[in-house]
Amino acid sequence: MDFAIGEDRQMLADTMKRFFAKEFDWEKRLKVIETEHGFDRAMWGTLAELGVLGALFPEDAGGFGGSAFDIGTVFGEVGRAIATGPYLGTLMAGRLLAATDESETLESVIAGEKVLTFAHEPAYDAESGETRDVTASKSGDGWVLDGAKGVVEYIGAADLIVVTARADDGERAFLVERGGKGVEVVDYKLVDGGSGGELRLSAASARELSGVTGETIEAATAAGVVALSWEGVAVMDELRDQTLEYMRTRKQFGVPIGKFQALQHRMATLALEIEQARSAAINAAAHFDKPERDRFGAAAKYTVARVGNLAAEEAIQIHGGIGMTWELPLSHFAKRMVMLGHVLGDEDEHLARYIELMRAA
Amino acid sequence: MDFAIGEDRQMLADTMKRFFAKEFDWEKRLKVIETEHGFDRAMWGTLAELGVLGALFPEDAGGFGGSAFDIGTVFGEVGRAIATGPYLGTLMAGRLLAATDESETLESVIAGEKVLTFAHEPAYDAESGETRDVTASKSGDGWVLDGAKGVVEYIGAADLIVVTARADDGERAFLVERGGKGVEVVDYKLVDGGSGGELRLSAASARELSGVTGETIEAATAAGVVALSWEGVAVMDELRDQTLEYMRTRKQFGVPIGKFQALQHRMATLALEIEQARSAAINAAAHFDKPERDRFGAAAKYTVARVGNLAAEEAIQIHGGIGMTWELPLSHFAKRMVMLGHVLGDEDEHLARYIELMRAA
Amino acid sequence: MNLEYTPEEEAFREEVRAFLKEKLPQRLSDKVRTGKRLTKADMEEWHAILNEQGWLAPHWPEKYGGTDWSVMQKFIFETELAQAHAPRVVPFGLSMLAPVLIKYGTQEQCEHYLPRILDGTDWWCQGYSEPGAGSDLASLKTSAVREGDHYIVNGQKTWTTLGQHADWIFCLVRTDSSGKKQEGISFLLIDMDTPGIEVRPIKLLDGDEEVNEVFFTDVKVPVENLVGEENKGWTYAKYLLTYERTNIAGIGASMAALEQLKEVARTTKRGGKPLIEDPLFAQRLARLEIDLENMKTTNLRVLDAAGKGGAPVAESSMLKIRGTEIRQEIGGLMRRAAGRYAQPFVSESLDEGYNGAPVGPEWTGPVSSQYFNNRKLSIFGGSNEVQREIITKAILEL
Amino acid sequence: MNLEYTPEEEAFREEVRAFLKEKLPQRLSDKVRTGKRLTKADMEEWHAILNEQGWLAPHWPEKYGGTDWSVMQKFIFETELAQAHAPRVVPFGLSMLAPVLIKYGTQEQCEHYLPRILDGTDWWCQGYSEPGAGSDLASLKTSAVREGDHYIVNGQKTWTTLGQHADWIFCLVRTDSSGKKQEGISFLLIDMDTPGIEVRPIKLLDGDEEVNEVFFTDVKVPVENLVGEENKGWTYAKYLLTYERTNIAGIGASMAALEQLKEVARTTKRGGKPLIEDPLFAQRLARLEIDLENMKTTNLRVLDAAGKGGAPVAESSMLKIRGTEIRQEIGGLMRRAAGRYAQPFVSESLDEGYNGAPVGPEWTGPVSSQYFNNRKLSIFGGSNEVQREIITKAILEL
Repeated sequence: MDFAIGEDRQMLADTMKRFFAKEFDWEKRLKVIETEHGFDRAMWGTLAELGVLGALFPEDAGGFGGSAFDIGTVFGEVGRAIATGPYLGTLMAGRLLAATDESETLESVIAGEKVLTFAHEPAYDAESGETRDVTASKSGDGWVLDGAKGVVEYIGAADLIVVTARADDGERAFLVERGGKGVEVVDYKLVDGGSGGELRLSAASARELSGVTGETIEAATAAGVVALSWEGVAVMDELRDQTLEYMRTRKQFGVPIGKFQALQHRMATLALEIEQARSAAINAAAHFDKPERDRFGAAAKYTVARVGNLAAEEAIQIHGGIGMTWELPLSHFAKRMVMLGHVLGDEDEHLARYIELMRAA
Repeated sequence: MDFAIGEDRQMLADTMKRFFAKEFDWEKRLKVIETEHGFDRAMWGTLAELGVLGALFPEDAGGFGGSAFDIGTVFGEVGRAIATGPYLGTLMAGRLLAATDESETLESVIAGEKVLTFAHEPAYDAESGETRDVTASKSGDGWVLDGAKGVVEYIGAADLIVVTARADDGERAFLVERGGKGVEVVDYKLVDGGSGGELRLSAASARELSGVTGETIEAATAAGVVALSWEGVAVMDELRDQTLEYMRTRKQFGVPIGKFQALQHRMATLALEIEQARSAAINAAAHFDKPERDRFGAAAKYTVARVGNLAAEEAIQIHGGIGMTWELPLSHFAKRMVMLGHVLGDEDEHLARYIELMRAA
Repeated sequence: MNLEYTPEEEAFREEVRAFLKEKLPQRLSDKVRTGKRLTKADMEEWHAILNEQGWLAPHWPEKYGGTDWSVMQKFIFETELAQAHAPRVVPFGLSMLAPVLIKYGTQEQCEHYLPRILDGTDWWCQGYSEPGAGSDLASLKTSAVREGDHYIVNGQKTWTTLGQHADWIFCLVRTDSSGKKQEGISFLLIDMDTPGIEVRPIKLLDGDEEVNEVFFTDVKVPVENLVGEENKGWTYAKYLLTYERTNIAGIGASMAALEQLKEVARTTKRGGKPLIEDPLFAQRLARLEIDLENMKTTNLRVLDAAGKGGAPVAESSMLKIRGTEIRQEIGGLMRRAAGRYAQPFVSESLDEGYNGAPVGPEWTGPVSSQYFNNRKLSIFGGSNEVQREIITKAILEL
Repeated sequence: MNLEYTPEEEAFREEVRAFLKEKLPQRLSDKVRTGKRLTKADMEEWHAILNEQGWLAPHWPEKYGGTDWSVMQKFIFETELAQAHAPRVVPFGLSMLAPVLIKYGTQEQCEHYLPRILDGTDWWCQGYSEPGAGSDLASLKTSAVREGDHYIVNGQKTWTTLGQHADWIFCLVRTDSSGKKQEGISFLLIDMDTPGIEVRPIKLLDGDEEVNEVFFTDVKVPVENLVGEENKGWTYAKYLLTYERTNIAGIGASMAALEQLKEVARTTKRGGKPLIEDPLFAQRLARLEIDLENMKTTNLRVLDAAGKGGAPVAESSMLKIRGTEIRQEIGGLMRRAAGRYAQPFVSESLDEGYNGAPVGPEWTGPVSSQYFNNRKLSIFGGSNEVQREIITKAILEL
């Protein structure tokens, strides 16, 4: 048993920390999230050069990492800086590219030349009031896609989109170019600063990622769950530390508010819960290649969402009014924290999934 | 709108308070709960003379009360004194007697001459590992009962038992004498000081309470739910007050522990929750004769069980070790509080029932 | 004991309902219901309608244009307005300044200011909090120094809600620093047009600008703008803070919001089933509804006690705490119900006249920004921590 | 990062399991599993078996009969014992007194007392708390006055667990009242047979008598029974309180109890369905299992840090808090699972040899008394409030 993160990963983390501190300080972030797509394309290229994207993929796919702990390391630093950008889409879509014969495409992504995203969950359809998904049908030698996907991260800035779709014989994945015929994108800003969009496809031609099955897709989203869990723990670490710092310095009634026992005990509880969340994220990574992958993934995503909500709400409450202001980083960490719970299934969905697996065990 | 309890009920409450203070002080209670059946038969007679049992039934049934608020008043005082005795069984079984042609029997109960209990819920059957209920079948002009009922309160001391049973055409109720042929009782003490027992019937002859249907039985248990809700609120009032008193007097680190802000805030939350529980109990009584009876009953029983657990656990925790001792009344209030949640359905069962009614609404 | 309305109260409720049906503009109630931003003109429009009916200031004495309603009638009135999705009445002049003027102001002040509040001539805002004085309000530093017929005011106020619209601000200022911090505070009325006043909006985490900082640099305020006695302002401030706390729970707003949440839970599907069939979501919803149902009765009990002359101090604080918790939780469940569509945020879609296609179900548009904005409920108006202190003081008697 | 046991650790676990399979008497593990009362003889029997194996005091130095196990081995050992339903080792002599003697006692004291702890000659109990000194332990008053070669001890100790069985008691006593309260405390070993000692059982809320009051009236204690220096006892007491707190979470016991709870949830029906199918119960169970699974890793992380020389103070307190909360919650769910059969309490049925028919499902017999008895977990051993103070102190650094 060993809980050290390992030398290579520590170096990567240090590199990212230094980079974000220098190139993505607070003023920079405020500017970036006001831009059209809420992230900095040039910076994305530099990060790619630093190897951040390569760390998400194994060597045989052109990367130099790809383990669950590599993914956790990268997303931990993303969380600590609440960096915006298509990290999650790159991870999940990239893992599908890695599973098929698309090494050149993936290389261009890892190199930061092409921006990739992952269109997986169905879109809400205003006309029917229900969700609408994408279906795939054969057309000559190739495939065409019809339907829609919802809240696809950074799709407005993406060059390439990996789309999952239902074909006659099950779930498959396809590569679509954003500018292509029959490909419509409506994009918008997200609450926490990044951007997303709706993808609508009408007889859009697409290249199949051959060999990708429902199981491959599940493995890719499972990697996403690990990523978000580690990201979430880093965000809550920040929320806690910023709140502790505020408690040390902010005075009311002549003393630092950290002297108030009622707040102290609440922070003790929060600190405890955050350690539990960290353990959950570690568990998810440790079981990523094991049969219990989904059980520990669900446990982690549930825990991180639950504790994350608590952390965001307590951090704001203890700060008081100032914690609600745009100018204080804290409020942005709180927004990111809560929104993480809305990506790839929320607290209740993962708890329900866990219950299902618990009953079946 | 008026939240005054009313003059008559106030007088009844005062009478009970005085009686318990004089005849059922702490030393007395400790002695009583060590007796075979955990309650004082002679005192039961005196209470009946004071009109406590009559208050549970309407005038046409030989009582002088019977409204939900009358019931609440009586059980509130029972809770405040954590008095032991077959109050609940008398209430529920008595209301079935009142609904049929058994006025003489009920009179003897109200007068305290006969002790009555209510055998309603099925027994656990060790052989099958499942529960086993009572069935009723015709035998000549009369009926015979077979089966078992579990955790029937004070059955060891009861003269008369009202038993619910499944007949061919639905649920019915019967009167059984404890000493009768085919009637076997195994009794035991309960955690909170009273007693209960298992009832086993083999071809026991029984008198039908004609006209009693499933609906009558439901109304009787609904009255029981109101009773337990009011009893529970009184018990939690005591838990709160005893804990506040302890916080005023117990010193640690040179000051009363009530000076510790972390404890203060927890007590504020508890006090708030108790007021919510009181409102829930009032709601249940106020809607007892209305179509929403079961919804508000479920809400009350759920709330009182949830808050009751919190009150019991917080009261003990804030007292520390001393709160766990037999000699301190507090621990007995805590036990009663928690056990109330196990009578007539627990927190989760009532929440589930509420959800069902909410969905149907 | 009787929880039902009397026939008179029932008749009153019908009267309020009839009024709302006839006079509340659909345009306004739609905006409130769908979480759109209200403009200054929207709020003024609704004030004028209420004023015409004589119902803008029900809690004022009749001689100043109030009513003789019982506490129960006021409760019914507020609840009905909220459930009809009427805009909230802006409280600063009507519910915060006016009671202080009526109790501590001169007759001249009442006769001058109160009618102008009713007819909309003056829009008031509140100058209480300062950057260094939040929960510890009495440590405020904005100074007012008497020079002849004027006070010269210097300092800074913050969290001034809707201050950008205001003509006047009522301020707590320090007129004496020599004694206990509570003892040198005065209550001053200041014209926002006076030179030396600067209003700067504070952008909140949801991107909106509803609160402000107000800076005072050598602002000259005539001495007749002092309310009551110099250095007695703390008494008036405390009076204001506890005034009508019995209606603080926001029952009406929560009931309206819960109805909407239940509608969403019935119509929104997850995994092929309506959310209300989802065991975890249904449980959250049921717990919340029960808590609100309980609080409604708690609130009525407090009103009943207050109507009978009681002073339910601890209970009012309980209403503030649980009332805000419930409203926050309703918003939290709306956010949960939105699933991944809680993420998009199209700020312009919250303005009237927006023509863009909605993203996700239409009701999801404001849910996340409202959830975050609602964090203020447990912070402002005496934080829930301060309320817990008040409860403890009352019940512990230490 | 690697959460798996090394091959060596895996082999060690197999060794422990084999030992338990062979040497742990079924009679004892059955009693533990079904919540029966353990007698003094039961505990002594198990101590003797462990002692024969050389595993009674794994955390002692080898020269006194301990082992050279790593922290991970100790964790594996404790976890395996708990999961096999072995009786808990009585900690007073082995885990509380012994570390203090080894660190602060004389060689003579070690050589005299330690073997007698191992072989069962001496049963020790703890004399720390007093009626007026609970969380505020340092305010203790039991006095020891030096007279010639003896201390004369007067006062009262309380919450002395299993004191009724004890031959010896280690006590914190006041030898100086002149300075700070922490500075006049000494650590004294007292033979329970000395005249002037009276032990009175305290009946707890579940009716059991496992704790005691111990009264001292002019009890003569030879000066050589002092451990360390006079007036330095507080240092030793604090050392004892933090000693091996890294294993305080009781992971093994919780894992064993959770297994039993899940079995109950699978086999107990409510409304015709197994409890595990009940959405509300299943949810409680799942949250609990996840929390325990997380805590297991948290505990291993703390052990890993401790093994690398760290001093995880705040983390140990977190383990104490969450560990006891989890154990209490498991007991709470057992009680809930029992439904109305949580009410009957047949005290005699918890003793060996009871022949009466069980009331309700057999596992329900001890659930309520255990639930109430478990309240002590968050009170004793440094209350969870005290643990929160320790955490805050460490993370706030104020």
